[in-house]
Amino acid sequence: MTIDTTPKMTWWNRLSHPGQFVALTRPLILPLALLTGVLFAAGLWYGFFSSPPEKYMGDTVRIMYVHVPTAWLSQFVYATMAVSALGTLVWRHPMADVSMKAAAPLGAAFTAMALFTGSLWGRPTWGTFWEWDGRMTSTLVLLFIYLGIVALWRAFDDQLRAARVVAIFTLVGAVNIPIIKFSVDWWSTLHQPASVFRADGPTMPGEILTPLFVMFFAFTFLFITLQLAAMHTEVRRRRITTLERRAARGEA
Amino acid sequence: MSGFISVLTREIRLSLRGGGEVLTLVLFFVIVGAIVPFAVGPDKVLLARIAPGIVWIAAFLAMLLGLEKLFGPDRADGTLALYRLADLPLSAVVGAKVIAHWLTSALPLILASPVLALLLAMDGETFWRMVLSLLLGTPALAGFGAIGAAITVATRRGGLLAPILIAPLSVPVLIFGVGAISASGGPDQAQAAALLLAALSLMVVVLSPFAAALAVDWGED
Amino acid sequence: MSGFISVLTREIRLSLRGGGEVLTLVLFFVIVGAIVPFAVGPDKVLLARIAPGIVWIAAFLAMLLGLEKLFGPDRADGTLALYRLADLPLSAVVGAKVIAHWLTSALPLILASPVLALLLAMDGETFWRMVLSLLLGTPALAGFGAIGAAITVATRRGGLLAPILIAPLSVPVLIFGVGAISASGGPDQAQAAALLLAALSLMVVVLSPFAAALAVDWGED
Amino acid sequence: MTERHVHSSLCLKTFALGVGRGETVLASDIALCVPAGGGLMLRGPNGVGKSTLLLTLAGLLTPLQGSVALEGHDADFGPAYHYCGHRNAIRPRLTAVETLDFWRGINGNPALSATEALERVGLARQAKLDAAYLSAGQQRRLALARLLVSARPVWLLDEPTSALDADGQQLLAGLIGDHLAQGGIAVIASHDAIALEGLAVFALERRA
Amino acid sequence: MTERHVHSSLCLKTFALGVGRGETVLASDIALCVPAGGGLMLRGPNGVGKSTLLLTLAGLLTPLQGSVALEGHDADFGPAYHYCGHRNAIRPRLTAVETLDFWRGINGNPALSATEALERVGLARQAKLDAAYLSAGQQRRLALARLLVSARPVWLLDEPTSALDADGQQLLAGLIGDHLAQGGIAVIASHDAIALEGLAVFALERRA
Amino acid sequence: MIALGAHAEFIISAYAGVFLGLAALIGWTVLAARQTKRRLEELGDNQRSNGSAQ
Ligand code: HEM
Ligand SMILES: Nc1ncnc2c1ncn2[C@@H]1O[C@H](COP(=O)(O)OP(=O)(O)OP(=O)(O)O)[C@@H](O)[C@H]1O
Ligand SMILES: Nc1ncnc2c1ncn2[C@@H]1O[C@H](COP(=O)(O)OP(=O)(O)OP(=O)(O)O)[C@@H](O)[C@H]1O
Ligand SMILES: [Mg+2]
Ligand SMILES: [Mg+2]
Repeated sequence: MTIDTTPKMTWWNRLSHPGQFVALTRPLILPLALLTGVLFAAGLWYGFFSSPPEKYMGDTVRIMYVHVPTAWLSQFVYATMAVSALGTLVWRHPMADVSMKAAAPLGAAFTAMALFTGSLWGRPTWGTFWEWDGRMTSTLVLLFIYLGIVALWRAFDDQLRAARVVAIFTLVGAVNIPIIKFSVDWWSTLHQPASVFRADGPTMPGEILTPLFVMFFAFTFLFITLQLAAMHTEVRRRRITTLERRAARGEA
Repeated sequence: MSGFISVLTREIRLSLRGGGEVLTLVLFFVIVGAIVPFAVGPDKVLLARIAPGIVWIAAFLAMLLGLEKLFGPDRADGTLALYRLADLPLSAVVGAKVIAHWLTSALPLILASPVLALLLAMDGETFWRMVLSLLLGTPALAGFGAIGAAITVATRRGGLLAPILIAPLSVPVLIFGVGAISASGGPDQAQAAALLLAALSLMVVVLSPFAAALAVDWGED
Repeated sequence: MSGFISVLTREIRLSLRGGGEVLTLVLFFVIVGAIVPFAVGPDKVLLARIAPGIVWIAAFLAMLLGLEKLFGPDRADGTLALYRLADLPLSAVVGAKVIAHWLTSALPLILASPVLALLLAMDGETFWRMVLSLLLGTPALAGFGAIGAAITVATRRGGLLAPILIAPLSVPVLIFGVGAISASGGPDQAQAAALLLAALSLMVVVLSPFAAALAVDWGED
Repeated sequence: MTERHVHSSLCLKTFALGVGRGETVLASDIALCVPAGGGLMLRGPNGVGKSTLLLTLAGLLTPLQGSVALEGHDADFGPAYHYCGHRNAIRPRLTAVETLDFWRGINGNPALSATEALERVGLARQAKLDAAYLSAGQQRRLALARLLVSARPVWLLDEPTSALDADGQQLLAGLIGDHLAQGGIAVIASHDAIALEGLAVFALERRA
Repeated sequence: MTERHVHSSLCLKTFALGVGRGETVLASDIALCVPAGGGLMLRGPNGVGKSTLLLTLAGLLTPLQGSVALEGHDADFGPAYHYCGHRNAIRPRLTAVETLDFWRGINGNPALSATEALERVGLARQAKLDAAYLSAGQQRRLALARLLVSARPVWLLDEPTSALDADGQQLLAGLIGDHLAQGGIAVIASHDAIALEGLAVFALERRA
Repeated sequence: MIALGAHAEFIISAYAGVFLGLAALIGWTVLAARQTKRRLEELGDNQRSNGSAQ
């Protein structure tokens, strides 16, 4: 890291120092957590008490309030990881590694939830838990990529080395995911003309949009909170590794 | 250039002297093709319909088998560290390895594919489309394989990690590969798939040596 | 006995350490199963029909890819030579390794098989037959695998010789395994296949440690 | 160590032994006799067959001619040979102490505990470290510690000094000295000198 | 060797170099300066960080602090470092001569031919043998021959004497001597003595 | 609470599943944070900020 002395860059320098980063961002966690809690409460209230059943799907539309935010996050988290990967490779930002590592399990979890809620939604609307439909399938592939990244992180002993290698894979994945998405859509229409009914045709009424947006922000803020907390933990974990190695070698 | 040839000949030599490595791949390829009829029963129409898919799955899995050897032994005996000090850029070394990998693990499969075509009751025209599709698509698999192998070599465990990393990435190759064989979508679609496959292969083959070289360089210690 | 436990715990430790070999294995199994639909198309009836074959091929492959690690690293670092001088008979060492191999590479697959069943649109009854079939058949694969790995390591060929040796041997396992799942031949045939599978497994598991130990003993230098 | 590790009547003998690789005879008509408490240094230029001879003594290679016998050894005590070769038999992802515990488990005749053995070879501080992270000399020390966790009368050491520092060489001489003093036998192939009195020397020569 | 291999103005320098593994610093503030024709011995107990320092000099590990520079080296000549470590980078199923030809191909700046290099290290007779069948010392000689087939100004040798017989040690000293005489640089980590005049010594010490 | 119509079980299980998933995620994050903090204290970390070296 080159030392930049211009005053307006100091926050960047401070953020790139792990200890400083923790000190700077730790006070954010509690407010973020509270905000997330309020948003969830509001979202659930809107979702169950103030929004009517939808005219085609009935009450199952309420699954949307958890399905769409998680599905959206499944992609947003990957974008976060890809940007962090660039941060690792191009700018060599020390916190980028940490962010990349913290995001992977979160992304996997949100993707799994999107799949779960999607298939529970699919049963009453399409009559099946699983269909090899383009969007569902590419989400499944995304889950595999996430899990692969988690496995890759765990396979390395030295997390600093791991970061750069994982960053390469994350970026290769980032280039490839649009191609996968395209190919899967192409594939599903190739073999099976669209026979599935999709809800995204009619524009949604406001009573449905409100809870959707509130839940959407709730999930996003939850991700931000968890991501920050996980980053702090990871910083500490690295410190522990250093201290343990040092202890093993008999230095105080 | 002469360095590139050196790596290429070394790799090919090593895999030809290995005694039956190529044979193993071919055997595996054929076994996968032969097992499926047992699973689905002797329905020829059905077999012919899923034949393109089976061929591609068999080829894909067979290429996964050889991945471990791409960088693993070189790492273990210290050769990989010396590659990083070689005059030849690491990406060229990896490029030569990718080519050798394709020559020793994809080409034999393509040569053996008539056997599979026979077992799966493929007709003549489909057979030729299959050969073309394999020719166009396997380079992409080799390239992805190299990336996977390079990324996992520093973890010193190899085995199944590389396959699980690259299998999701290879989905487009499978889809377009099968699309380029099967006639169900009409000849236009088969041709479009073949073109997409070729484009994908080209991109992967050109970029993978650099990505893999970066991974090797940064992962090693 | 305590020596046997030592080998067992060492092997299990090695495969659990350093983050989820087992996770990788399970992922591999599921990914292979999930990738097949891309090749054969999203037709659920068809998928359900070839599901037994897919499951067995995925399991076979997952176990095959782990074989290299059975004796390869032990040979490379000199451990194998020391096993031959150990108090514990070599066949007991190999036996412990076979058990550990099954525990760490077959059992997780069986536990993960529900996911595959869901993806491949398997019905409940078929699912249970699949679990049974895997339980009965994978020990034979582990045993054959050990023999193959031992012969490979003895000939210093490494890599893919083991698969080539055991692939033909494993064909009956795969065929009976698939037979024990698929209902195409009626319940009687499935049951007969399951029985044959059990008999095969029993025989292989009992004999393979001795055969593999012999191969290791004769081959090492 | 306990009483039974004193093997006063032992004698490692070879009868017209011929050793080699494949069909190539490297040395023939070797008649060795190493009594209890005796140490033998194998010397000779690179590629002459020292390692081959050691492997043959250990029973890991079959003799091309003649035979090897360990007289006075009771087979009930289990295998008699400890072999320590070029390769250290150390696996990544097991700590030093786990590695030793494993060998102690399968080699029988337990002597020192793993921790004691590590202390003896100067690795007490590295006990919980992944064994692959040890330096070359530390790995060699770990390999030597393996000889200490199970008692066996005959030690066959192939270039045991390699990668050891001055301190380590002394340690090695001490270990071998103790072993011989207890009535053990040691055959050592090495190009370095070992600071121990009274070692016999057997020089292998290149065949014409 | 040809003219251009004489590197009279070379100098290998380190500036406040700190080396280590992961985040553990093993040695810091190392300020070395090895001029053309100079040889440097690294000494120190097992596990002190000699191999780590050599790897860092070679650029195979990144320095934790400071930097390494080879002054006076023209980058057009290609990489400047030959590293020869614990592992010999020898693959089964390639003969000795094929192995060398391969390294000659990818390392650039060809000097001796593979056969000449084999002769120089005393392996002429084993040229067509599978390299994995060579004895430990012969494999080490083959690894040294790799340094001869492509000319590079700086040799970094990690325990090059291991497994070498007396003859081999002399050979090694001769090779290093010739290399230094031509204006090369050598940094050698070894516990053994090397029979060469005028080698500087850098002793690494265990950190408190 | 309102009636959830014919497919109540799907809605409830979707929400329950997501709730469990989120609870697990939060629990895991908190637990990991606690553990690392405790371990750091055990090791007697001298850096107040709990950051990494230097
Ligand atoms: C396992 C099954 C499913 C998966 C993996 C899945 C995945 C996704 C994904 C990735 C998105 C895109 C989110 C974004 O815009 O960024 C999405 C959006 C959406 N999904 Fe699903 N989905 C599944 C099942 C369903 C079902 C069964 C329905 C309804 C019948 C449904 C309705 C919607 C709606 C309404 C949206 C938002 C509107 C849109 O972006 O077009 N999904 N889903
Ligand atoms: N890959 C690695 N990861 C982490 N630590 C390592 C690694 N390799 C070695 N170490 C540690 O670094 C220290 C120095 O090792 P190094 O190999 O440099 O020592 P050395 O001076 O060469 O010793 P020797 O004389 O035994 O060869 C050792 O204490 C070792 O435990
Ligand atoms: N596995 C093998 N197969 C065939 N020949 C071999 C094998 N290993 C070694 N040789 C040959 O046997 C001869 C003796 O090798 P050996 O390893 O016994 O020598 P050594 O005396 O130990 O030498 P060093 O001092 O170099 O260790 C060598 O010439 C070598 O080429
Ligand atoms: Mg030897
Ligand atoms: Mg060293």
